Amino acid sequence: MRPALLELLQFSLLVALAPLLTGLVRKLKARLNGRIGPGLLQPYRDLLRLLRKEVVLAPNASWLFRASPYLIFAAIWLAAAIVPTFATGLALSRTADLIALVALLGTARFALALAGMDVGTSFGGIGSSREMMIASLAEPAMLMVIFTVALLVRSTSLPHIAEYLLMHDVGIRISLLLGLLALLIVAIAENARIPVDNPATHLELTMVHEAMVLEYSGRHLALIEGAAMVKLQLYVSLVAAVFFPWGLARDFGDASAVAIGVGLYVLKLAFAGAVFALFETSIAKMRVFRLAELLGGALLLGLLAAIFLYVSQEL
Amino acid sequence: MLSLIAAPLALYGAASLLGIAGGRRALAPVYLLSGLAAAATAFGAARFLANGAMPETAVLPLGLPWIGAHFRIDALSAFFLLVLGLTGTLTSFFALDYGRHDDEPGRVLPFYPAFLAGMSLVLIADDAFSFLVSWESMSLASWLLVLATYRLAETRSAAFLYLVMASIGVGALLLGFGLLAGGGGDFAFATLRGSALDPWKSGLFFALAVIGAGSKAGVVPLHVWLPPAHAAAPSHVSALMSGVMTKVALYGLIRLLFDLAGPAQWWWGAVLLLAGGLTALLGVLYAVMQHDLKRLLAYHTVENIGIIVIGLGLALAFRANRIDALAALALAAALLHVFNHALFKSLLFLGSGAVLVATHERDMEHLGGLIHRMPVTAFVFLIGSVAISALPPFNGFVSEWLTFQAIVNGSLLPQWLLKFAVPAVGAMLALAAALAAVCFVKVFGTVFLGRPRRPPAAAAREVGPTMLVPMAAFAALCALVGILPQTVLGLLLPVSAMLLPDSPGIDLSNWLWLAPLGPDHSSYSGGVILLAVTFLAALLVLVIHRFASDRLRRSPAWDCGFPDARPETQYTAGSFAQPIRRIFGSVVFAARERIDLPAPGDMRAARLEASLHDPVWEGIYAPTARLVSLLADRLNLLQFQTIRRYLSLMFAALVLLLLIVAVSQ
Amino acid sequence: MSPVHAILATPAAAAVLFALLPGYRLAARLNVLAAALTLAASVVPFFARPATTPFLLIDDFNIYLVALTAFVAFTTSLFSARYVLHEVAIGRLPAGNLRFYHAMYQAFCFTMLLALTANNLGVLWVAIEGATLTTVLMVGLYRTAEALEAAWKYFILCGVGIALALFGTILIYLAAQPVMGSGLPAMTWSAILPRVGAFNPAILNLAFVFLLVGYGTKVGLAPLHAWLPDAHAEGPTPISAVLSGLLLNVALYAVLRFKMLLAGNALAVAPGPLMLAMGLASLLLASFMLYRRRDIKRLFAYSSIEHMGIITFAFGMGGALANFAGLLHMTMHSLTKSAIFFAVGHISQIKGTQKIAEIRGLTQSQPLLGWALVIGVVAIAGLPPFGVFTSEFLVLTTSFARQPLLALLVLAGLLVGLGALVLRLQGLAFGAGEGGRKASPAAMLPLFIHFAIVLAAGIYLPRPLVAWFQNVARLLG
Amino acid sequence: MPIFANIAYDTAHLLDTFVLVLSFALLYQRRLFAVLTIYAWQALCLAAAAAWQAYAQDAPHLYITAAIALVFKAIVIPLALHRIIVYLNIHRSIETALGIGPTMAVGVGLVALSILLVLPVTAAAGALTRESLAAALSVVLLGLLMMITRRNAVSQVVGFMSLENGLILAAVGVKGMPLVVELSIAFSVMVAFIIFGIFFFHIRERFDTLDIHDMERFRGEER
Repeated sequence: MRPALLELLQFSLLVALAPLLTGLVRKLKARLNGRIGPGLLQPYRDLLRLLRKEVVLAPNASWLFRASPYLIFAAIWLAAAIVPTFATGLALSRTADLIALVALLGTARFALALAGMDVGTSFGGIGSSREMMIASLAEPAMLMVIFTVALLVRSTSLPHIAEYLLMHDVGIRISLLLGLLALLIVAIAENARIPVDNPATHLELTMVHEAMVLEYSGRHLALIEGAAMVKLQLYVSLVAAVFFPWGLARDFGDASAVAIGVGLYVLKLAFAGAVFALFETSIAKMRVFRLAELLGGALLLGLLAAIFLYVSQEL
Repeated sequence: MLSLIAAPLALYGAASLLGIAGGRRALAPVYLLSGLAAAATAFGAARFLANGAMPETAVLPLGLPWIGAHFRIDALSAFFLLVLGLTGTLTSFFALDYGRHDDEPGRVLPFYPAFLAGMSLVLIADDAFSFLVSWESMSLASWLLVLATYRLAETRSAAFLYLVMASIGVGALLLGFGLLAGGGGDFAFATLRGSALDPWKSGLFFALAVIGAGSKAGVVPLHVWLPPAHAAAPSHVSALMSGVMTKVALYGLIRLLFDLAGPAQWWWGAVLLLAGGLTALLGVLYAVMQHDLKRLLAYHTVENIGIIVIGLGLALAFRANRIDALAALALAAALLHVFNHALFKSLLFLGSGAVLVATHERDMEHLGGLIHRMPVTAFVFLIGSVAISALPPFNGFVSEWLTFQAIVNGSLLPQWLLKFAVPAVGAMLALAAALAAVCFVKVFGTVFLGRPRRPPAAAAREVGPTMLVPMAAFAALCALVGILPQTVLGLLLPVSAMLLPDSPGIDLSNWLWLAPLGPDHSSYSGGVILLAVTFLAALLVLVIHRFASDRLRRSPAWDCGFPDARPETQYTAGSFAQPIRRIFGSVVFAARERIDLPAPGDMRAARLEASLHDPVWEGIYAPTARLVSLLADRLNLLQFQTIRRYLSLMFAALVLLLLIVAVSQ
Repeated sequence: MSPVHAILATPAAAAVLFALLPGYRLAARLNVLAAALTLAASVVPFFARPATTPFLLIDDFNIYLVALTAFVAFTTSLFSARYVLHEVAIGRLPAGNLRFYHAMYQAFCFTMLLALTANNLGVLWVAIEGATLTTVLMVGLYRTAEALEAAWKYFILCGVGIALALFGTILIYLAAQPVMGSGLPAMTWSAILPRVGAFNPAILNLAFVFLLVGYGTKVGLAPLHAWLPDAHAEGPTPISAVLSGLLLNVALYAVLRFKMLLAGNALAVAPGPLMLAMGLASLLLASFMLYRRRDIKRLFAYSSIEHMGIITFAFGMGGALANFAGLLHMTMHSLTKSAIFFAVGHISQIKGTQKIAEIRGLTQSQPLLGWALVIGVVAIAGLPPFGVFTSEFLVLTTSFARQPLLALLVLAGLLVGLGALVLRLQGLAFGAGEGGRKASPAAMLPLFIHFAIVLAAGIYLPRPLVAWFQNVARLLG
Repeated sequence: MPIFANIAYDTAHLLDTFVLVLSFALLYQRRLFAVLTIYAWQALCLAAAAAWQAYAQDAPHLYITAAIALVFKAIVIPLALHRIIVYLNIHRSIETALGIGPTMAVGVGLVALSILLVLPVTAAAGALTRESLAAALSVVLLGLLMMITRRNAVSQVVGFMSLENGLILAAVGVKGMPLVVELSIAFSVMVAFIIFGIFFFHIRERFDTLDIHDMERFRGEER
């Protein structure tokens, strides 16, 4: 009974907090830019408004175009639910290890990119093409990070990693730092944040994610926006679970542990939001083809991390 | 004796004769017989594996008179027979309708069953001679099948390249066997197994085996023949060539390296790993650059062969270091990928065949919007695309996931070279997988989505059920294996028990969660993912449609306010691949782009020219060809001498020999 | 009279008869009949091995070569019957020449059979010289400038070769004489073979060099091969068939006999290396030459050189397996190559040209003929499931275990040659075909008989044949 | 009787040497008729050698060989060639591919080679055969050398025939060689063929072209 409840908590926590995180980032950015900015709850309002609007569909949009938003949201939601947020060892967490998690996000992206191609406009094509290009570089980097951790923990399943890092004092390893750096770059790329992409841009030629979803409207758009928010939160909780696993509840027996876990989780989110805002206000967007270097760099960081780990293990 | 395979072989023979005799009229019976035979093979092989796979052998008084022709069926060959049978059945079924669209079925019918028979024989041959005879017969049959479209000059050059490369491979294998037999006349595998080579010779044998089997499987840099040949053949044949023949080649590799070669040396694993990584990466990069649907698929075959070879390399490396549990894992990953690739690659080739029948187009730049006109084909092709892109919940991902599981444990290998090679190869593999996803977004997006770019695409019609059913079956299998991989992995246990006797084999205790190294290690469940996603999606649909809105209006695309653009303005495959071409192509293919932008007011059309160079071809094959041609020219002068000169040659030869004798005594 | 006499008498008598017989149609038929009789006679020794006389001998080595020769001569006469009639019909060959042609055909068969069954070095030499003279006349049969030039070249080169061979023969006698005493026995195979160990090795070496160069010229080993392509290309196709299929074998048979002698003498130089070198040279040279051929008959003539190279290499390598392979390859090559020349004959008659560039798309325009050519080339290129593959398999596997580098060279040569053949084949057999009449299935009979045998041999070798081969392989050392 | 044996040996040796020297003379000679004459002399010496061997080994059949050599080689063939030269009015002077000097040098080298080769032939073979073998071998090689260094058809034929003389020399030199007659007859047939060919093809200059100019066409293959 209790595990089921906790799962439910996990799922609902995600949908509940994701827009808040986005809202927080926007608010802080606005503040840092010297604007007042919209309220923290603005994202909720946007989503609800979109949900209530009717969908305007291009004449030759296929079933794939209409099905994608639901699939994407579901997939990302599930993926996010697999990452430990406030507690490890939830029932579903066995469903996929880190690799499968990345792949599940890949499926969602696959669907989104296809949707971008479906209507047959040039902007959709640009969006999909660039999105896939970025992903094709980000995924290997991500996997390199996973290797690094896996080499340490001998497992790629998140609960194991988190618990291992909680139990053992691995100390500050160079490789772990490199891994963290790589993972952050990947997170930025995957979530279409500055400097890779600008979620708030309205200049078509610079759009990546926005261009891809250009033809979406109404509830579909809402789902896709929502999915993006959940995904951002997913990465935050991923970084948290792997590198800052403090306070994750391990026995579901006492409610206090759970409560602490949730509390700490919210704090972690807030901190991450602040970091994002600071980072994004401090730098400008890159040209699309500079990304290759950035992400290639991430890939190399990952590889380096793995190799450093070998060395440190052998010596 | 081998009743499992005898009957199918007889059927193939009958079908082939029918094909020779009947010509076009024999189409239905030939494909029915072949399908029947293949089905029998699959059924028999599956039962054989399920019943513990006790090896059966037979010796016929054929082949080399003093040893006869040995045949043997064991777990390994049975597994590949299963792959062969399964694919062959559905492909033959597909061909019942598709075959009628060949321009000269008379040139396909006799060789199609012969091709299947040849592959089956390779899988059961148990002595070097019969093995090579069957191997080359398989090549010959497929060569003739490729030549079915002999009217096109490009087909002829493809066929030529194919046969020559195949023969080079056979040559290498032949020398390898010669090494094992050590100049003796006994080529039975049973004897060769016993032959203990010194390290140097066994290394040479390894090299020969990799060249021989690799050239048939399409391992870079021996892959050059594969894309043109597979693209030129009729689609149902392409499906067999890509789906099965390359696997038969890998069977040869496994048989030689895991079974005959004796104890492995660790560096074999390293070589295979790097070769595999290179193959996977280059293969997929070539594919992204391609706009010919069938060539693109063929290049993906190269990529997947690379992935399998990586698995085999890991298995060898672990085996050489006596880490048998992980060796079993890597082997299982490789073999499962063999199975999976056979499924989705056949599905995709059949799909391309359906598109070909409907539109007579292979160039993706002329297609588009087929999802509306060929909904079923589109749907199954989508499943195939997701599967080959190694995305859950389909089968392609499971095998790659297993490979990754083996890779993350690569740190247990003692040798430093391997320690560093494994993560590097892991990165290559990840990159390859990601690029495969890029490539198939491109394929599905340009062929099936968007709007038709040319009239034939607009006029396309869905193909008949005879073609749809096999494709659907393949798609269903892709899903099934993706959700319950344990079913196939279970059949693999006897194989690893045979090749790695002292390994426990992978853990399949849990039917829902796949945890190959035991419950306290990484786990994955395609089934749960599928269920959860479907449930959540359904929930979302219900909630949103119930409480928010379900209204919907059709109106022209927004497209940032551009008025209804013509289909030509759609993003093409070329433009889709452009970022990749710029990032990787410039390095690997020396890709260059020349943009010619007319000045304002100049009515000239703007042009963008992209040029690619194939490093392998221009680095290895072109020079070789030039060398041969040069030598031919030089030596050819001998044809145009006067009798006196010829006499002088004779005189010179005589005096030389006399001198040799004078010196030697 | 023993079967050997029958084997020899039949063609000899036929030759005389045809020289007198005016009507060429009748002669063409009788030619087949005579060949059939010879074939029948050549089978007898398998059941009743005739006694060895000072001049004639049938042993395990030549018994199957005699049968093979008679057989190919028979099938060729079948092919030739149609061929020459057509040549006369199109006026390429004056009817008068046919009398001469048939007489010479039988005379040629006689000389070859004599060379095979000769128990005496001198007789062997005379027979091979006779074979040369008869074939020279046949090569020149068309009286075109090309034909005469080819015949003349053939004659001069082989004449010199023959002369050298004679010197070698004399030397052998010189070596034998002290041991065996003067007189016939010292020139008799069956007599000297057992006692060769006592001969003077120095003279044997000298003799072998002359015999290798002399008879090697007729085998067509590089660099003595120059006569071969033109002689094949310019003569009537049936003659090309017997030249490639039989004469080369007979000459090689002579070389092997002498190799046997040397193998019997411990102190003499090993003949192996010399044969390896010449075989390899022929193989490599021919395989590259194939690429530049424009004339279809020259193409296959060079492929004959290539295969003679392989066979010589195999025997040079020595050892039970390699020798076995060599013998098998001799058989397979003569069957396949003569069949190919049958096909080529039909093709050039139908298309009215021998230029490769002007022949294409045969499988489309003449399916039967086209596919026959495909089978033939696939077989001769050494691809399974044909018999040639078996022998090449054995040659390569055994030699790689002993001489890796040489084996690699052989493999390279084979692959280069295969490339050329396949390239030409695809042009000839596939691609857009033009019209032209269909060849009658009956005319195809000889071809398909040969192919059937070659295919069968690739899959199953009958025990007795294997036993002979193995026995001879042992003798060859 | 040793003396007699010595005489037998010396005479045989002497005749062999004549034959050898005459081959050199053939190599040296530049004028066509002179070449014929020298050839006739060589044939004559050969006949003498054969006859002597017939007497020495008392092998009567060698007398036949001698007779053939005398009649056919020393008389008929030279005359026939003479007629042909006149009839086809062939150039009377010889065009050499290799200068006389170098040719002679090579010739000497060849003689050295043949001696080198025959030396290991132990005494078992007998001094007689040993010497005559060396001579015969040199004659054969010199004949071949002449064939490839002369451009004129006739002189090439002569080269071929002197090569044959070497063969016969060897044949008669060895003790009790059977079939010598048959072999020499068979060979003469071939020689006859060549001469017939020259006559038949009207070969004026070089028998490797038959006076036909564009040769590539005749190889059936344009380069």
